[in-house]
Amino acid sequence: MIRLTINGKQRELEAPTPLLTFLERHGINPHVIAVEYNGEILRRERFSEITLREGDRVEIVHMVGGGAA
Amino acid sequence: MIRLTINGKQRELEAPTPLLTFLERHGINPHVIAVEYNGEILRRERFSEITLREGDRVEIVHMVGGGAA
Amino acid sequence: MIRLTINGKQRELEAPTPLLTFLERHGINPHVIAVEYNGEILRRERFSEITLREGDRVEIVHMVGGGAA
Amino acid sequence: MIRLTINGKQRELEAPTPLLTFLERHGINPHVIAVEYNGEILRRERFSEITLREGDRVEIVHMVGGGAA
Amino acid sequence: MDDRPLVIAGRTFRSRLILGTGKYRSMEDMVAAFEAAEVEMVTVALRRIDFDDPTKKTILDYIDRERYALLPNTAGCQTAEEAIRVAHLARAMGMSDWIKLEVIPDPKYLLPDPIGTLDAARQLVREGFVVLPYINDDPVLAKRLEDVGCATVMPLASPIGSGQGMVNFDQIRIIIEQARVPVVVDAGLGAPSDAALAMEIGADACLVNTAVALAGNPPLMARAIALGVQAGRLAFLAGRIPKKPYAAASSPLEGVVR
Amino acid sequence: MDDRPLVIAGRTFRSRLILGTGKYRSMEDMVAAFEAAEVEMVTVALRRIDFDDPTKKTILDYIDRERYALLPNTAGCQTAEEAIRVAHLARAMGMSDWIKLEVIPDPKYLLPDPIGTLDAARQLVREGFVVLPYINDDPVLAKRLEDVGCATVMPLASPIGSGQGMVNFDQIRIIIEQARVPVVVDAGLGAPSDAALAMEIGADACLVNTAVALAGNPPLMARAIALGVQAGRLAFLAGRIPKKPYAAASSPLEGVVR
Amino acid sequence: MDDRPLVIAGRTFRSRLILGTGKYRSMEDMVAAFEAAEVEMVTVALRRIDFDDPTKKTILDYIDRERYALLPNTAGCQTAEEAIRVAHLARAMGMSDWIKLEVIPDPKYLLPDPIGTLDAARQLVREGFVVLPYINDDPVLAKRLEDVGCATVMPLASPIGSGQGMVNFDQIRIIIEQARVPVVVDAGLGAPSDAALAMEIGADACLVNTAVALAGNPPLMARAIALGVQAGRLAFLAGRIPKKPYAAASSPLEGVVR
Amino acid sequence: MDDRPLVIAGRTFRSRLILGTGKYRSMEDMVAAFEAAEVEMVTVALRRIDFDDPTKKTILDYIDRERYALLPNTAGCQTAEEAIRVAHLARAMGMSDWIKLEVIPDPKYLLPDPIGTLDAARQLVREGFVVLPYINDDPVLAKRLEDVGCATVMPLASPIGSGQGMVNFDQIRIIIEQARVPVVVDAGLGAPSDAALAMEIGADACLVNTAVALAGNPPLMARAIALGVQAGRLAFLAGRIPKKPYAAASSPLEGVVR
Repeated sequence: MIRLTINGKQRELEAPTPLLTFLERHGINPHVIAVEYNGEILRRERFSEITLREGDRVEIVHMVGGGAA
Repeated sequence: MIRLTINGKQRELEAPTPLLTFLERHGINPHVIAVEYNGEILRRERFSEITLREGDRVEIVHMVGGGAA
Repeated sequence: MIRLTINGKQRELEAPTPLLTFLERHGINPHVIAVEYNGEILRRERFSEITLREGDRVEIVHMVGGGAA
Repeated sequence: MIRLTINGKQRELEAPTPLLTFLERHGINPHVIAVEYNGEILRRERFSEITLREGDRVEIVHMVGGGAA
Repeated sequence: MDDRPLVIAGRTFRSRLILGTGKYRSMEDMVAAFEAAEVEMVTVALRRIDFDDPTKKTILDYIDRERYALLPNTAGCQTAEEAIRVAHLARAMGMSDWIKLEVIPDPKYLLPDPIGTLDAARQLVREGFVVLPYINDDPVLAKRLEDVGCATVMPLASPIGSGQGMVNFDQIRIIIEQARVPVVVDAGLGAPSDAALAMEIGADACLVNTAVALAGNPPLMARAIALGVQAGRLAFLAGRIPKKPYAAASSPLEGVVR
Repeated sequence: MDDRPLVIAGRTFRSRLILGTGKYRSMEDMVAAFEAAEVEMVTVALRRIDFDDPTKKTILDYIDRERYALLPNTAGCQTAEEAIRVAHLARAMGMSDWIKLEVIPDPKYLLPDPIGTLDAARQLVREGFVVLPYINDDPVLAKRLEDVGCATVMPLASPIGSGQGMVNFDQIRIIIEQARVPVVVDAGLGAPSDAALAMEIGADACLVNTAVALAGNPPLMARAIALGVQAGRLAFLAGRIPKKPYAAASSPLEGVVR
Repeated sequence: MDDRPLVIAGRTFRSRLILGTGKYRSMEDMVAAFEAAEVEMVTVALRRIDFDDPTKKTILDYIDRERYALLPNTAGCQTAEEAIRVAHLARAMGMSDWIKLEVIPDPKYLLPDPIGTLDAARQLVREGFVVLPYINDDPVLAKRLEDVGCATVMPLASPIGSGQGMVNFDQIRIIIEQARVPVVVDAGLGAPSDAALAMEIGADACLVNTAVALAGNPPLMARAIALGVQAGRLAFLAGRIPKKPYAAASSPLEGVVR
Repeated sequence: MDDRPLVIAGRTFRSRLILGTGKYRSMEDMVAAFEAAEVEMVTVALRRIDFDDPTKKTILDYIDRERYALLPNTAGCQTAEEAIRVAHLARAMGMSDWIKLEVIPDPKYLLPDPIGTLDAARQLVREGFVVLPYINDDPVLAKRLEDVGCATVMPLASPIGSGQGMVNFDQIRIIIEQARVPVVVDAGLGAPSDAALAMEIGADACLVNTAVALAGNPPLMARAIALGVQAGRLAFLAGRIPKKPYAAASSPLEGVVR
């Protein structure tokens, strides 16, 4: 059981989990998101290298409707 | 008992009544009003000649606060 | 030699002249004008009945470019 | 004969000249001006210590009518 | 500075502000507003006495007629006939033969009827009334009212009581430019800036009611608007600068320390 | 009515109008304008003495400094550095450590540089100046200047000297709503109605130069604008009526003669 | 989207723009402008033939009457009598019994006479004309003209040829709100934004002349204004958002990266 | 007529309207609006995925990226640092290195911070972004942003979502006059007349969101505003008539029947 922060919320995973696995599990298409992993913004090629571990701080964002402000 | 119209309302008086008496009875100062008696607007000097009778149509107006419209 | 007023100007003609002749002489198409003859506005059918004579007052108008005023 | 720059203009003086003498000579009241002497803005008390010399760069300013810009 | 006073129908006024007497929360507020604004004329309306409650004091019990001239209006009249009848009643009171002529068929925007107003004005002038007609911002109508002998024209700045200010600025300016009688800007003025603007373009006076009566502090607002009228009048006399599309420094351009 | 006085950097002013000293046709006009407007502070600029004609009297020979506080400006400065230098020179005269900060790179519209103004303001405040920055109608910049310790913010109503009035009305209203320091509306005011409008929406004071100096009659216009400022202030305190889209009669609707 | 077409006096128009035919630099420009704007009706004036130069082509030689309906106006008439006479002459040509009624005594601002216009309208309607009166921004006059049977009312946005745009916005909006006949906004429109604004508040059509005829490129401006009319009409049908005093983000507030 | 197309950072656009993607009642409305307006670029925002409801479709499932270029914004960022971080995230998605830069500390009026915007712009340009900064109506700030290499400037017409239209008209005109990069008028446009006006004074494009998304009929309003943009652009190219204070008849003055 590991604890980490994803999009500002405390979350728990059974075990260290590859990022792509985590995304797949949530039905998220890696081609329409951006990931900041412990303060570093990842190029998509690097998603496969990343495994979510205890204490990680992760931002996973996508595009939404917006005009200004 | 006579019936007449004063300011658009049906009113009754015990008997024909001099205008000045009627005004006095209602505590109205004849110097701050205007009277239209059966369609004729009266100069104040003529108030004393007028007696309210059956079927008369009388308008008795005064000044009120007003600016426009 | 007769004198008459056409469109507010004194004009002279050798002799009494049919309206249509006058118009033709000036190259004016009777179908695009209106005529007021001695104060009476003529329907086009009546142009042929009219002869310009001494003292006549005639207005002959056409359409020009205009928008407002 | 010395050369110096006063208010952006080349000027000549017969000899090194005390600032107060220079001002007096031009009829300028030292209490309504400010002086920048070789890049340093002087407190008024120091005017008496200053002598204008060859090559000095001096700004001598006063107040004029002004509102904005 | 010496301004020529306002003269309407031969009567001279030092104050260029006329106040209405409607809508005040209290008669004390109203009187205090008159004093704060130092007005010389106030408008009043005519209404039937309510004989079911005739004892109520009339507005004349509060207004010092030595000090404030009364200008009766024909408020509530929708036709020339009604307005003429009310003018006759007002004159019969023996207080004034001046009449603020209002012929207003429209209940929502309270805009006057140009035709009925001209008809009533023509007759009332003939009968010797001093007629001050309330009109929309129509310069041609203003000239026609002047031509039939009205003492002033009173164009509306914006709808009565709206406080929208000088919405009709452009055509009121034309009315002023063409008028040979005093132009009193009436209705819709909401604040001193509105009154000042009217006076700056050459209006001879302003009439205000709601903006004072319903202000948080009526006497204070009355004073404020009176000052605005004065300010605008002085500016008109002083001659304002033209508006320029670009800037122009007010400090000298030469001698800048560089 | 009892208004709280204007306080800038701990100094109290009874007058809410500041006048500039530029562009007058004569010094006599200028002084008469000060008196007519009863101002307490006037702006001045710094310039090099012209040693080819040094005998000319300086403006200080005309301004009674017992009566009128001087507010030196940095007019003519295009960068923060230039403005800071001029501020230092102004303070060295020993008359004031107040500075009207102007950083204006644009010669055509004379609009200020928000970046240079903030940089200069930050440093001058650190050096103990009382800084009154001239700014465009930018509420966020106004807050930032307030946060670095400026004594006021002075947003421009419209381009300097243009007389266009309160063109930037909407954002100046936001600046006033958000400010915790006095807001002095500066530049472009052309007539009393403009000044009154600025005060009605809650401005603390107005600064005017060209509209007075180049008026047909400067002292009279000074008086007019001072009255406009007062009128607007009183109206702000009195509480104006809201603007309504429709009309509302000021005479009663009941009791009409029909 | 399916808009109901404009119907005036039973006649249907797909185009909501009417163009004037005056002031063009060339007849070719004029015709090209008609085509670019895809108009269906154009106004014309009546004038005396110049017998000192009668050979000059008339405007009818350039206008395809199969394609463009003619709307004769009474331009130049200062009284009801003159306007009625010109209307009779226009009808006598046998091209139309429609008349754009103009009674304009004022040469400087070219503002119409409400009284003369109503008198002439009443008679011309009685005589069977389809009357389209040109009026100032007077909602009560507009109702009266509607009541005597006018086919439209044509309020002026601002003085003819001034290009000032929708100066009379507020009262034109009232005219539209109260009208049961089509409202054609006439005079003073200078650009597509003016025409769009008129249509957005519910005007049924616009009439433009000077803004097209004297534009740098008349056909291009004709196209531009026609698009502006369409844009404004569609916006009226689509239902615009209300104006709000404050801001409201168009991007979501939650989920912001912090 | 042949207009040169809009070019931003070397990319050519036939459409001069950019639409936002926020606030639509449905994605279908949004897509229909894009089609009705024939836009080529739309703005989007970045937000955290909600892992408590991750299945919800993303906006990219609705937008045909072959047809519509994406312009990510930094909406929600209050500082330069936050905006730079969001720009990096946006670029990391590999869809665009363009960024609509918004640094907005003020939640009520959503006005941008000139200082933070310039700081962020300087760095993002250095990092190779195509930067389109959202700014207040400050011509000097606009020049500075241009000088640091921004691809456009995007001044706000009035507060975001307010629909107030071209409140900042005067200073936006100055920005346009001085700009050497395209000027895109952003925020506050409420109707076609607003967009047309912006284009008539020479704006290169308009950005609209709320006015379309919250219109009664979004696709119809999108079409209306697109027509307004076109109309204004054509009018700019055609050359409008100057505004005149007086009237000028469009019908000839000679030859009137009298």
